[in-house]
Amino acid sequence: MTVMQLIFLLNAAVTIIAGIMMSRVRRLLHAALWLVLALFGVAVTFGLLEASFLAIVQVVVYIGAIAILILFAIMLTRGGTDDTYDNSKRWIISLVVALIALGGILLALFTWPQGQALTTPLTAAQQDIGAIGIALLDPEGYLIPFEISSILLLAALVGSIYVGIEHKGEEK
Amino acid sequence: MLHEWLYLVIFLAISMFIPAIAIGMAALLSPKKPAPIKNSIYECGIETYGPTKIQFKAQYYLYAILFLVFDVETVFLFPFAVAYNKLLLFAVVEVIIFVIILGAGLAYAWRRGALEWS
Amino acid sequence: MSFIADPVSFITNWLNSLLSGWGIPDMWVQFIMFIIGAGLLAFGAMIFTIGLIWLERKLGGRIQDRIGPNRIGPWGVFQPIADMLKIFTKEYITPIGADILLYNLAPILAMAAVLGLWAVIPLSSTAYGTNINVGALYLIGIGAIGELGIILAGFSSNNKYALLGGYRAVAQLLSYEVPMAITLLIPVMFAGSMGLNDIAGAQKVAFIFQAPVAALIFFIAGIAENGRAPFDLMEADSEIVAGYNIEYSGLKFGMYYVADFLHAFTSALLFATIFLGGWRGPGAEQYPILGFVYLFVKTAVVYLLTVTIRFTVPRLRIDQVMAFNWKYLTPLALATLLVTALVDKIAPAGQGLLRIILLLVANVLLFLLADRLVTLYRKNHQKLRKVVSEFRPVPVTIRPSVAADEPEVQS
Amino acid sequence: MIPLYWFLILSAVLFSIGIYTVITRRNTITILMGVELMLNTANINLLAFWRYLYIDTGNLDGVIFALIIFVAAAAEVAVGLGLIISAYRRRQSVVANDLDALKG
Repeated sequence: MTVMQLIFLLNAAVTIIAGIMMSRVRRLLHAALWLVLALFGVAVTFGLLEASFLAIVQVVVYIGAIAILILFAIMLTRGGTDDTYDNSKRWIISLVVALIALGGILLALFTWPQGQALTTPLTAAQQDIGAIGIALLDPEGYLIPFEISSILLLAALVGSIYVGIEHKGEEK
Repeated sequence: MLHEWLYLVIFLAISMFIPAIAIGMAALLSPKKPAPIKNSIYECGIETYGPTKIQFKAQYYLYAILFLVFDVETVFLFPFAVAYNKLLLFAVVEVIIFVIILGAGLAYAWRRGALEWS
Repeated sequence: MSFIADPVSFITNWLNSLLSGWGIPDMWVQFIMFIIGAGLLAFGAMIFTIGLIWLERKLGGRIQDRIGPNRIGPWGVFQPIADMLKIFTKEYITPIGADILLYNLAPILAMAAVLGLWAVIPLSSTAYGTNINVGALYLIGIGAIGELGIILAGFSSNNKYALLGGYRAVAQLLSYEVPMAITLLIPVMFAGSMGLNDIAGAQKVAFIFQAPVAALIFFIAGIAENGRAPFDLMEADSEIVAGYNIEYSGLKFGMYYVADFLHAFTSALLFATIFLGGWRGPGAEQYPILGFVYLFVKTAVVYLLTVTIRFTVPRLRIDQVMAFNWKYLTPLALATLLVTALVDKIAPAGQGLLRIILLLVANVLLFLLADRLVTLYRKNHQKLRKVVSEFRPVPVTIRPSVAADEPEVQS
Repeated sequence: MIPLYWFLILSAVLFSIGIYTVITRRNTITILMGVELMLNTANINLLAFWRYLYIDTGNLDGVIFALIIFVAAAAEVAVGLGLIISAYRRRQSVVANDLDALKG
């Protein structure tokens, strides 16, 4: 077992535990913070994949913006909306569904020969972030997704402001 | 590459460790005499009243949304900035279109009064 | 490499050979070196803050026509040390109903977010933590951790003023991160890399001459990120008592205090690195020790400027702060980015003088245009301005009402 | 070195946790959090496949797809939370079971 594998296993354990805590913990605020930890674990996983740009983007966008937005929303809805999940058999059903999904994916995974693939460390050229920029702005590359993502962001901005702003005359 | 990340992780760990150690040491040195009045919540010298989790304006939330959108936009522009010296004028025009589309969002927010702190 | 020219590399090499000589495997040598380097840098930054606190208090005193600390030691230089000793022995008061774990985690996160910035700042051409290829984004990402520290402090203290202060602080920090990130794009564009050492190294001519508007926006946003006057309404005593850290005592409060002072200096350091050329200067490449001197002088100038601003400018209202960011700084930053990208692409290639003059002219024109637009905007909103600035006689009430003393909770 | 399937197993486990969260929780905000986690696992997969199978082709599909997923996630959170807050303002609840205005 190499150091890399050890780091991966540690990180995976932290991420999975954070995810489980997120799904089980009752106080909404704590659930959001466990989500932050899980997202950080995913960022470290990106780092282990040597996708440095995406690792830092994960921190900037998910932890810096999305998690903060979720925390704001939790407090805006008074935070008193802590989740007490049903005492019914619902959680058992969900567990079964989740385990079936997991089993299916794992089954598919282990019967797939390329899963054993290994790789070599990246060269400097392969880590160049400029390559992403060139590809994004290349008309034969990803120019259309690039511009469409801006339109998607515009739509999200307009939509959420329209929904989120307090309209005059609306009942409290 | 991974060495740089390792350094960052170590640095962050240490920069969390040092304050934690300092706080822990101070906990050993400092007196511990809790009392109900001393530990009660500060409220301008009067007894605390009402729930702590008061309702806030949606304004904070609107700013957070604006931030989210512009954050993602900036993230998209960073690869462009790194590759800038290798790009042609055409790419700059594309970026201008990209930014103007989002600028329209800011203009909309302005017109709707989402930027007003009322 | 001689010791005097480049002490950092010299000591690093010496330690490296020493550890290798003891028969430690190379990988572990590097690991130990990382820990030593990071520990020294982080610890040094924290100790350095003690000096900063004295300097700022003394300067603040002089600016405000006071003496400032003068009791302990010559000119009161040991005052912060005495304060530190005192705060070490102060009792921790944990408010009832606080969320213990988060309550204790918050100051650590706030401190770590400031110290973490030092990992990527190049102190000289050879002495830098790491020249990671996403350095500029790392600066933004680490800011997120600081916001988390503030929001946790607000949420876990079980106090409405803390919650309000946390909200305000985070709203302000989030808002000012936008123009900051956008203006960071411009140095990255010129340097063609996000590594801060590459950015510093690329400045044959300091970037402030090529992008003065961007530098100005970055400077203002830096002050706002720091939460200092005139943007210090996150700790406005008269409105929300003391902000998110109201329920903290002892060294836990001290952490916020130290983080605040250190952040002010770190902002100046970042500005000097990104826009003033960092360690660059005559002879800095051959003798890296000169890089320290250049960087320190540049940083000191910027830092003293922020301190002067802090002690001379009155506090803005929260609506003014937000409007200034979203209606002025952000559009201006976007326009600067686009104009700079366009002009730089049209201008003849190379680091020629013509290119710099073109960029400078474009920036000045842009700034004048922005100024003109603001004037027009204010003319259109003349009525509003009149109401705000007009002298209004205060009606004298005979019996002062008791309710007027109560602070406004809804904000 | 780490084999590819380690990453895929991690993402599968996280994905199941996301599904579990979405089904058990009744609070809409937590449901959204579960969805975010699931989107993240998609990103892990995309990057892992790109890193292990397509790195030598010089093809950046994986990275760009992941970036677009970031945009989608950001848009989803912005609009989703906006709707939740709007619903909360009208009905004083964010629990999914209570938001049944469309029920016949």
